[in-house]
Amino acid sequence: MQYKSQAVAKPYFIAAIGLFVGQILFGLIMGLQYVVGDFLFPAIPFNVARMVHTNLLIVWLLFGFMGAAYYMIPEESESELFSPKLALAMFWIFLVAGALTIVGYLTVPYAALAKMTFNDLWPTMGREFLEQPLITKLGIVVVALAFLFNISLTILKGRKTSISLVLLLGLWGLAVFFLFSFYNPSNLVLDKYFWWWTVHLWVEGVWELILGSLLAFVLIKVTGVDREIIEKWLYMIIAMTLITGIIGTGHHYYWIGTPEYWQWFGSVFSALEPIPFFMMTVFAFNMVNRRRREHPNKAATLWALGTGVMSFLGAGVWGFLHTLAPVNFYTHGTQITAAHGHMAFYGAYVMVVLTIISYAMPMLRGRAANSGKAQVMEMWAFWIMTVSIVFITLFLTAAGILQVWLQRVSTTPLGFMAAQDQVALFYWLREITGVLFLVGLVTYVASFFVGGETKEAA
Amino acid sequence: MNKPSQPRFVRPCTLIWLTLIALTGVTYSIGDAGLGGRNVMLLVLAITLLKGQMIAGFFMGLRKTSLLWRAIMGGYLIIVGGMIAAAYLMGIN
Amino acid sequence: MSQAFTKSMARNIFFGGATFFFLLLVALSFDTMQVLPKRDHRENITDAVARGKNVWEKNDCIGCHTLLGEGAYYAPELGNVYKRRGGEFVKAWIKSRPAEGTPGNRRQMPQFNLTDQELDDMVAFLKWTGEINTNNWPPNIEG
Amino acid sequence: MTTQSLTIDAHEPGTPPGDLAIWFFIFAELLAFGIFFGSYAFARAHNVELFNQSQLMLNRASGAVNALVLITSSYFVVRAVAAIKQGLSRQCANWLGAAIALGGVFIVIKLFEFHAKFSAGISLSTNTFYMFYLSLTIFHFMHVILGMVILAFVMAKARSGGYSIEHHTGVETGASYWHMVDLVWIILFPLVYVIR
Repeated sequence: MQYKSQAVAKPYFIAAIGLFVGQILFGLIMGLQYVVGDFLFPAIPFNVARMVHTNLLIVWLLFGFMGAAYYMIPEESESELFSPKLALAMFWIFLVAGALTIVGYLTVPYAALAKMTFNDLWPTMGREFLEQPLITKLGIVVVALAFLFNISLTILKGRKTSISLVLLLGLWGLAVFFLFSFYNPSNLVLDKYFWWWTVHLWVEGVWELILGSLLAFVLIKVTGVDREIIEKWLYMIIAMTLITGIIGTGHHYYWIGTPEYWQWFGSVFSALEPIPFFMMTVFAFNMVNRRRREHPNKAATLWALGTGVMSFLGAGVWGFLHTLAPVNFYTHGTQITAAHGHMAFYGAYVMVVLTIISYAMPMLRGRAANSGKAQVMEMWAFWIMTVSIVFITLFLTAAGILQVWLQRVSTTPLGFMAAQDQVALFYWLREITGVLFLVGLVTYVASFFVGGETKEAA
Repeated sequence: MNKPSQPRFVRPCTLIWLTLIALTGVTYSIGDAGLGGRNVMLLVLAITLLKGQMIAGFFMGLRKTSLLWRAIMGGYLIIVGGMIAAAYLMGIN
Repeated sequence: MSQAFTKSMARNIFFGGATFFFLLLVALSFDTMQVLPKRDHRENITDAVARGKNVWEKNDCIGCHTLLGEGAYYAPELGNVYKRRGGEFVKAWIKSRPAEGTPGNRRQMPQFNLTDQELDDMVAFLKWTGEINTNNWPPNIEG
Repeated sequence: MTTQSLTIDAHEPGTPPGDLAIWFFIFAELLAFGIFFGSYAFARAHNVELFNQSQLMLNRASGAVNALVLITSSYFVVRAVAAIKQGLSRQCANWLGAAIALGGVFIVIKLFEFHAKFSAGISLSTNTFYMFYLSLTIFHFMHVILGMVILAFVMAKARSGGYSIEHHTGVETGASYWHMVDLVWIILFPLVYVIR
């Protein structure tokens, strides 16, 4: 750790991992409710568990991104953070607001929560991933603005690198496109149309800028490859991301009331969306192969390579599988979508946050890398979690194919619930693999507490 | 120091330009005559690919690059042309 | 020596490409906004439909069901439920969910304690939703 | 001599002219257009009648004139590259100016064509043929504008003496992009306006 103010990243990373554990626990609850329908009913109905599961994911990734920015920006700008105090204050505000929201979901019926938070004055709740009460949404905006203010001023007063510029663009984009979550017209089609401007332009747009810059940062550090080369590839990758991904929004506009031509635009451009992910894989391996130093942190390198491969598989390949309109006609809104969602989020965003944590946490704890023993354990966690997510995805894909066949293609289509009963076996398998994922996650957390001999950070 | 003389690629490019103009005239006349059908389509497509190859090779300067680059561009033209032809023939049946 | 592949060119392509395609998205969205009234039949969005959407949101229905294929995949698609089951069935179903759940390990739907007015609004919303031109999705009535 | 050769914009032998980064962009764009062309062709196969009928409504002459305009403009850009390779900055800028002017002609002709279609009430949602016709031509139209912007930057830099015999990668980069815009129209014109 070269700058004292980088230390504020630490609580962000710890909170991220803590919330990650919560996310997985609720995932397991939902997975079980898929096959044992009355599990925890009526204490935690499925919709509440799902809200907690997805919202925790978003919040912990945001914690991860913010922690990453607080760690990276001082080093990139060669300057202390503009205000470490503000960063710490925002940490507590965000954590408390997030926790209160989750407690609200779990203790009060959602309709009562909506009433308590004056949703009737400005209804924004009850839409997928944007279930947060208005006050939480406003809180997110305030925290994001304070965070951006802090980061932007740090960059302005110091060295301006391409990595920090791309990161900053991604973070500003994140804040700007979140504003569409405040627009909720009573026309469902309009609502859905612009809902995607938050959701799609986040995960297939500006978040990928963040992903790219985090990955580039870690690769520079662990491989010692010339910054000029890495930054040039970073620009090419994110250029391809936005060239394909922006019009790729069209793959969400096939069946929600929007005009037919979106089927063509969406199909053409999202068919190209795997390209930037493929470039990212090639990029990660290429840089590691051309490394000019042997960094002691092997685990971080593994996570970086894993991000390249898994984001290509999850977002690229599994996305392509069902993105063409004629295929999507049958797969839209089935377990195929769930399969893609799980591997894409894990492969792209979970893994990149774990990559930066893996690289930065030892530094924040005053060493260049963890002990060999701790790293071996972390790598075990990597493999257990990654293999689990691959199998979760495969089982959900199988469930999805069967569901599509039984419910939509067959000449004697089954009703939704009847089709679900037929694929229960795959849900059981998914749940078992989910438990395995939790084992991997526990291993991951445990690796932080393994001692052993370490080298002092330079 | 003497100014270098005009690069050697200018003259061939001028010829290519005139050829492209002439070929565009042919394509237009075929359209104007309202001609259609498989053979006409193949002729028009052949002219198009030839023109594409001329632009790629001479204007873009790909003819002086390594096989890889020429193969990418040539492959592109062939695949696009092939798709158009295949789809056209599908439409006849 | 200047390079054959420069960072500044890569950066220009990033900014140029991103701006270009964002403008294309805006242009296409503009056209979509012109066409939508013919497809979503917004003239039929009565107060009841608008209130119904609010009831839909306040109870986080999207947390289990899909609506036009978007949402959770735990419970049936409701974009075409009006056609599949009819308004009366929908109301009766929502009303009759036991607070403590149904016996057996079936998937459970909570009792939301909706008023008659809210039930009517919800049905109005679902009816209107069913009339949106979705390019013939879903493939069949089962959703 | 040796020091001079080191300062020349010599890219590796065998690679295309201009900055390599632009070629990624060029091939990505060609790929997008290629998929669109293929989609057009296969959509037509399912709707031969409609496509043949609607095609007759297009202004073939303006499409052909525009092809000539772009081909000539592309040729001018070739001359611009040739000029800068002789160190003639002014001539280079002039050829680029002529190329941009022809780009402007293309735009004007195209606007007349669009105006005629729009005032006839034709839109993206009229039918599948017009969806493709408008999508492809507007998408290409935007590329012409982008190409003109790029050429304008290059021209301005050339005029102020920013390029030389040794350093003119920028001219070649802009030229390559412009040829791509030309190439796309060379395929688009016969596909949409002529083949039936």
